[in-house]
Amino acid sequence: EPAIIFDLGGKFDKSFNEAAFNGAERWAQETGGTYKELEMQDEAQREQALRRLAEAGANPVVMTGFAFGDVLNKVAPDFPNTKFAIVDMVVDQPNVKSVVFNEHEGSYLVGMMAALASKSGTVGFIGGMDIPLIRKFGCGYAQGVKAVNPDATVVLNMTGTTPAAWNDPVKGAELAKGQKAQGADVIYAAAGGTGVGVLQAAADEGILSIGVDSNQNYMHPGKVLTSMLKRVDNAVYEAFKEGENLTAGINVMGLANDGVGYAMDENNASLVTAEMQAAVDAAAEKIKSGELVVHDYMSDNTCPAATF
Amino acid sequence: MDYATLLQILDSSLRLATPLLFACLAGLYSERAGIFDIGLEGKMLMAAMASASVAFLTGSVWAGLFAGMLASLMLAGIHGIASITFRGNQLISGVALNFVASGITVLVAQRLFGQGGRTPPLEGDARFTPIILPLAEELRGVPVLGPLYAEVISGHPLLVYVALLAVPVTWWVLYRTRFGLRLRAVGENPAAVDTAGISVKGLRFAAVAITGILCGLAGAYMATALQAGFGREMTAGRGYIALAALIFAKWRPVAALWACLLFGFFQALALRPDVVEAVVQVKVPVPFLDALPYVLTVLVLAGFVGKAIPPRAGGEPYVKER
Amino acid sequence: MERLPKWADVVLVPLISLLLAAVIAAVVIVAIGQDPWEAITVMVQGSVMNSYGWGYTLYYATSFMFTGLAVTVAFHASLFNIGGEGQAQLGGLGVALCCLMIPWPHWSLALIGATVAAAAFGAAWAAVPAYLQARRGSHIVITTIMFNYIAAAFLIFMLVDVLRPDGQMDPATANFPETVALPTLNEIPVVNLLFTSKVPANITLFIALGMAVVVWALLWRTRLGYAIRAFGKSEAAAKYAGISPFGIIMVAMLISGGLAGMMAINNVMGEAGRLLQNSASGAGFIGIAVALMGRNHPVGVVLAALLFGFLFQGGAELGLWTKIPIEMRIVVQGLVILFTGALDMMVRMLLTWVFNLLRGGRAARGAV
Amino acid sequence: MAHAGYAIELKGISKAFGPVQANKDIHIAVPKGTIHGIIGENGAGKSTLMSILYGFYRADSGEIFINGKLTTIPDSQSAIRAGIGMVFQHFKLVQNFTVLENVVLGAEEGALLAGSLSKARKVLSDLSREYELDVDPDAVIEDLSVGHQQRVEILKALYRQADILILDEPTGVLTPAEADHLFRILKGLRDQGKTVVLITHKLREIMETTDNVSVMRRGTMVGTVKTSETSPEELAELMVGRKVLLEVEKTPAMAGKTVLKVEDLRVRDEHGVERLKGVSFEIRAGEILGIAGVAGNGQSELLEALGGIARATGRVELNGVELPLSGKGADGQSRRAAGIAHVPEDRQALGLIMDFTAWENVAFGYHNAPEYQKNGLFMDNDALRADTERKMERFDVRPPIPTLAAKSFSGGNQQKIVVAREIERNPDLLLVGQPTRGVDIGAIEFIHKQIVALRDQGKAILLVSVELDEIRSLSDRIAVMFDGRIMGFRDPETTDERELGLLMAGMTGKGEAA
Ligand SMILES: Nc1ncnc2c1ncn2[C@@H]1O[C@H](COP(=O)(O)OP(=O)(O)OP(=O)(O)O)[C@@H](O)[C@H]1O
Ligand SMILES: Nc1ncnc2c1ncn2[C@@H]1O[C@H](COP(=O)(O)OP(=O)(O)OP(=O)(O)O)[C@@H](O)[C@H]1O
Ligand SMILES: [Mg+2]
Ligand SMILES: [Mg+2]
Repeated sequence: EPAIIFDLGGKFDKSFNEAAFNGAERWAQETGGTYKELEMQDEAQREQALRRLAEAGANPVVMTGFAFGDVLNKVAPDFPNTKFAIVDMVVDQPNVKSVVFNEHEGSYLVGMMAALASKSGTVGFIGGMDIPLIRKFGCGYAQGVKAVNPDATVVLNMTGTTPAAWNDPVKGAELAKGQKAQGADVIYAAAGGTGVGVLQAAADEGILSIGVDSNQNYMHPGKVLTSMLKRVDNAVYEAFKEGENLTAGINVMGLANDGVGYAMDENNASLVTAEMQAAVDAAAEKIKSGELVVHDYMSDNTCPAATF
Repeated sequence: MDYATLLQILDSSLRLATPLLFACLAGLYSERAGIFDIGLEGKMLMAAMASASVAFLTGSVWAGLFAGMLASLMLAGIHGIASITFRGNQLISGVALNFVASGITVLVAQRLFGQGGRTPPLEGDARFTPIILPLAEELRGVPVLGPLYAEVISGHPLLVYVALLAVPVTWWVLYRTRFGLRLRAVGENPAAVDTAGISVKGLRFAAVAITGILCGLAGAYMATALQAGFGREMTAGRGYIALAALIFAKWRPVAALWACLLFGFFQALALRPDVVEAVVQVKVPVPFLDALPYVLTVLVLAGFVGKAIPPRAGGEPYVKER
Repeated sequence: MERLPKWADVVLVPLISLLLAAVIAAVVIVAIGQDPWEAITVMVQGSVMNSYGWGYTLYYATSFMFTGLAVTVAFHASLFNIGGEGQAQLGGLGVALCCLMIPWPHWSLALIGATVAAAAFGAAWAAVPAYLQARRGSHIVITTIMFNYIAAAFLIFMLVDVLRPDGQMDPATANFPETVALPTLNEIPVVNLLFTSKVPANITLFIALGMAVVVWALLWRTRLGYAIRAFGKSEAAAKYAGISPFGIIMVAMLISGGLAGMMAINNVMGEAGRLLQNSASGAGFIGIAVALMGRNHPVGVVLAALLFGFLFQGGAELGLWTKIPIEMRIVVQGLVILFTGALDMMVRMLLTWVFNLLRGGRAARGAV
Repeated sequence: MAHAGYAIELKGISKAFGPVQANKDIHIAVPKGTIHGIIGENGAGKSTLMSILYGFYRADSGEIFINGKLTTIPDSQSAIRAGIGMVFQHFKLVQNFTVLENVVLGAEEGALLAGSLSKARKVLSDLSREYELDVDPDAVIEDLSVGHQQRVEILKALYRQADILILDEPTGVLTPAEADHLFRILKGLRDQGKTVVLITHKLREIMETTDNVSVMRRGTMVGTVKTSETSPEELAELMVGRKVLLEVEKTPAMAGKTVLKVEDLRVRDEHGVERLKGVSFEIRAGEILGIAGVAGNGQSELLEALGGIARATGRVELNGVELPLSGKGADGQSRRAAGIAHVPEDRQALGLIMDFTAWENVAFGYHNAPEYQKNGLFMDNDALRADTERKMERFDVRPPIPTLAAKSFSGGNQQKIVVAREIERNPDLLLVGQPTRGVDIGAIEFIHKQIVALRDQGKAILLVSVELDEIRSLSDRIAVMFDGRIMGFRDPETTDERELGLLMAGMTGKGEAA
């Protein structure tokens, strides 16, 4: 029986963890299987959660979030017969599969979309916890914005420096209102559960927002420009499907293998014109083909299009 | 910092000060009557959960508001029974109820909605929406004051104005009515009230009930106005900040307003470290901004910023003696 | 009204309180549509029916012993230390600095150093509220609450801006060197016959038990303990006897803070092997419940800590194997504090009533 | 049959607190328009009876007639409605309220305050003119003297149109002048047709003020007599149940070298008010110096300063060695080490830890003493228990059980534990405050004997008591304190109550104010 552990923020964060949850659910529906799940409440529980699931015979054990990296490094050797999969982090152990995403690519696309939709020439980015991973989102986004409109202003804010930043909708809403006051009329939230507040505030204030990880367009129909899809669901689904035969190693998911993308559905159809979509799709093709390379912040901790 | 940024921060301060203000006034009634209440946090949380749940289920924010007050009243009732009827330790009772609320809100929300202790997002009539005050747009052009009026004063949900109104009302009740006189007396010397032929228990229960109602408003504001729904631990220590503000204000209603606005301002600043950095020219770590209200309260308690003398009978259960 | 016999007061009152808390918890479980019997089965299964469960139950109990003793010592001086959480977090900082900055040759030496550092940091964090209470009469309950928040903010600052190694994303210190890892129960001879697989409970358990004995001896066998208890009963009388209120408040709070801080050798050094944000995980608050439940006596505290260890581990199991959210354990914790700490009068009145009923019954039968 | 001429008539009132029968079948009748005294020893049940009348307690049985009408008084509100007002020994005033607010509290006119306050202001000014009850209606209570606070209490009752005014030990906290003023007020009230019930321990006040007097003993009413037809001796006998002879057998003092020398001792309270305003005296070995005075004139502060509880300034020498008065070495421990033992005025609040056992209390203050320690680290509880048993036997503490909690002993036996602890230390100087307050006659005799015996061993003793008789019979020299100063020293053999009384009221022997 496979198991999944959701990071702080919880499986119904409408975003990152929920994507993972959806993947697990899809597997359960398709196969009729059952799985164990666990939500983290605080930092100190991670190790116990991993050990408990492994000890109870769960296999594979999938976890979402970079924060598991350290404890997984410690726990994995103690359970050589159990397979683990971790999203967003590379853990170099023989029984661990590490899934990482090219979030900068997806963010680039929604950045373009933001710049195309913006009337003020100012767009916003609200990240969750201030870590290189989230800067990678922001950097990709800024590159996309600048690619469309080199004069555009990108207002960047991070919600916090601790995992609490993943689940602070109040702060998300206040930051969104602050960015609006600075002229932003499209805001990209890459902040897990905090994004709920961002999207809500943007809808309240009558500006556009961009969701992240899951398709969040439905949350405020007609007010969410698009969502940067990060197919954590696919990662979880795949891991569950592979089951006990999970292949260890690093799995990079990008535009080319549908690991990231942007969301189009009836909720945002009215917001995205055909020209906009065409421009974005063209860029996507270039990225897939390697013709266009989006700078990855985490490769050298710098960003050509924005300063953090 | 430009004027627009200032306005934006002030606007944000007011929004963030509102739950503090409700909770602070709530604590004021209770503590003025001699019942310490560190369970403001729990009551807010309970109210937030109840109001969001009911607002979602009925689609009416008013039903939600009512449910929030009811839930908060329930906890207040338990606190009253423990500390008034059974003369238990008020501090311990408050601590205990905070824990109970912290857990039970998640259990109930999980049971109702199965979303890991959240309520689904509220929409439309299930939320309080901003009210544009008369002439806000027309006056926007007036220099300095116009934008202040339009941005900061106008455009908040009803409950913000209710909270502001609650300050003069509280002052008036406390200092101009019979109930207020008795309330203040029972917090200072319950024996005086008792020998004057007034029920100490009755008064204290009344005070605790008002505390419940105001905490209910605080929680409902959090869940149905500031945000659109309930999430676990969403009050995030605001009950304690309100308590700090109450001490900072030395248990006086008008001072409570300023204290809450100040602490709201700190919270708003903590959201905008970039602005703080721009103003003071050094990078101030966010944790320092977060800790500011607590540090200030300690300084007040220490008597460095004026001595805070709590109501004299506060925390002591009233036992009839000759 | 007759008074309760002493044994009833000491044994029965906490048991009834616990029972009441359990009954209400069961009602809550039923109310959320779950089965309380299943809950208790899962809890027992996962926490005391196998060595893995015991490993965690004892691990948590160890932490709770420290924080429970901390609250107890302060209580005897009539001080309500709600600051155990912050003091424990600062203790963690002490342990982390001690383990990271000094190249210890062996864990045993590191343990001594870390214990001292943990106690010193915890005590230091308690010192300011203590001083403010002693010299300026600032209510220690409020100041310690404030210091919990200040501690949390301070730790975030330390972990994010100072101690986080380059390139690491989560706010935590680097891993401590292998040499300072404390032996867990499965690595200790003899005990490892019971614990065969890796468990988090470690040698700190014995330190905690030792501290319980030390606290008992301190309170009831030394002059200082005598002075602390006398002061706790009556400050005016203590002054008459020449016991310095300032001294006692400071000493009692320093000991209390030190004990709370010492908890960090269990979780930071013994388990995590690095300092994480929010490392105390609420153990500081559980100490209040443990002290109340244990009637402020070290023996009671040890027993109550075991009970809460069970509750904590069992609660985690609930979250894992049932549909009952893990928050159930916070509810139970709150209920226990409520009944043992705030509604004890009610419980006592209830018991007295029952006793009188029994006595009356007996007297009536005797008369016939 | 109830008599319409009685303001109050109680029939068969009984009240028990658990095993304590506080009131047993009490009958009393108070004629309208009189001042009626009630006397009795501590714990006789006076306050309980009045509390029943005021609706604080409910009697187990019995009937209450007010102005001839059967009345039930379940709470204070009913008592007030029946025209009863009460001035408690410990005032029931809200300290940070004004006089006006205190008067209005509970007797407001409507939901809003403004009307009540302005009405009260007017009524108050009428009342104060009528009865010599001047107080500033806008003064805050905590700024008023005790005497003025008491007037506020009386005003409160009058504002509620009380016809019957009960005062519980009103003079315990007053200076003689204030007491005189009070009695003038009470007589004025009587002359206006009000009825006054006055509870007091002081026979002199009874004789001077009341029309009738009832005597209570151990919860029963032993009799009511016309004041004009009785004498203090008769009342005392009624009160105690036998002829009282408050004479202590002692030989004349054989005073030796100076043990304690006090110069210009001053103490301020926590509000910064000077309570001890420069006191100087000496006590020699083998001498008892008695300090007489109305409570609250600095005696407590004197004991506290010497006992190391309060900070002081000035100069204090014990056996020629100066003692620090503040900072290090000015605490109770150092004083004990220097050879000063202290029986505090309030044994329950200071002298004992009520929740501790008897043996723990025997170590109280001496917990650092070497004989109670073993192997350097721990206290020797066995030795302590054995020592306690010895002391209990010598001082006839009943029951002689060292493991019993202090609170489980009767007041007299609690006092014996304290006295035993302090006297057995064989100090050079013994400070004794109110040694026999609330203690029965037998125990009083015993404690007095112990004090005299200690003196005869050549120790110095400072005795503070509000009981003039005790002071006069025990002391070798008497100092009278008033308003933080010593008004003069007198020889008990040559002085008399009148002279001491004048000094206690702040007058020197020749009648001029000090
Ligand atoms: N609330 C109570 N609970 C228990 N016992 C009480 C209570 N009130 C009074 N008693 C007991 O009833 C008896 C009478 O007390 P009461 O206060 O009436 O005496 P009193 O004559 O006023 O004494 P004093 O002169 O010391 O004021 C005492 O033995 C007292 O201990
Ligand atoms: N709370 C208690 N628990 C146990 N025993 C008690 C308690 N209170 C009083 N007693 C016992 O009851 C007896 C009577 O006590 P009480 O205080 O009524 O005596 P008393 O007549 O007032 O004596 P005294 O004149 O010495 O004050 C004492 O022997 C005392 O030990
Ligand atoms: Mg009395
Ligand atoms: Mg007695």
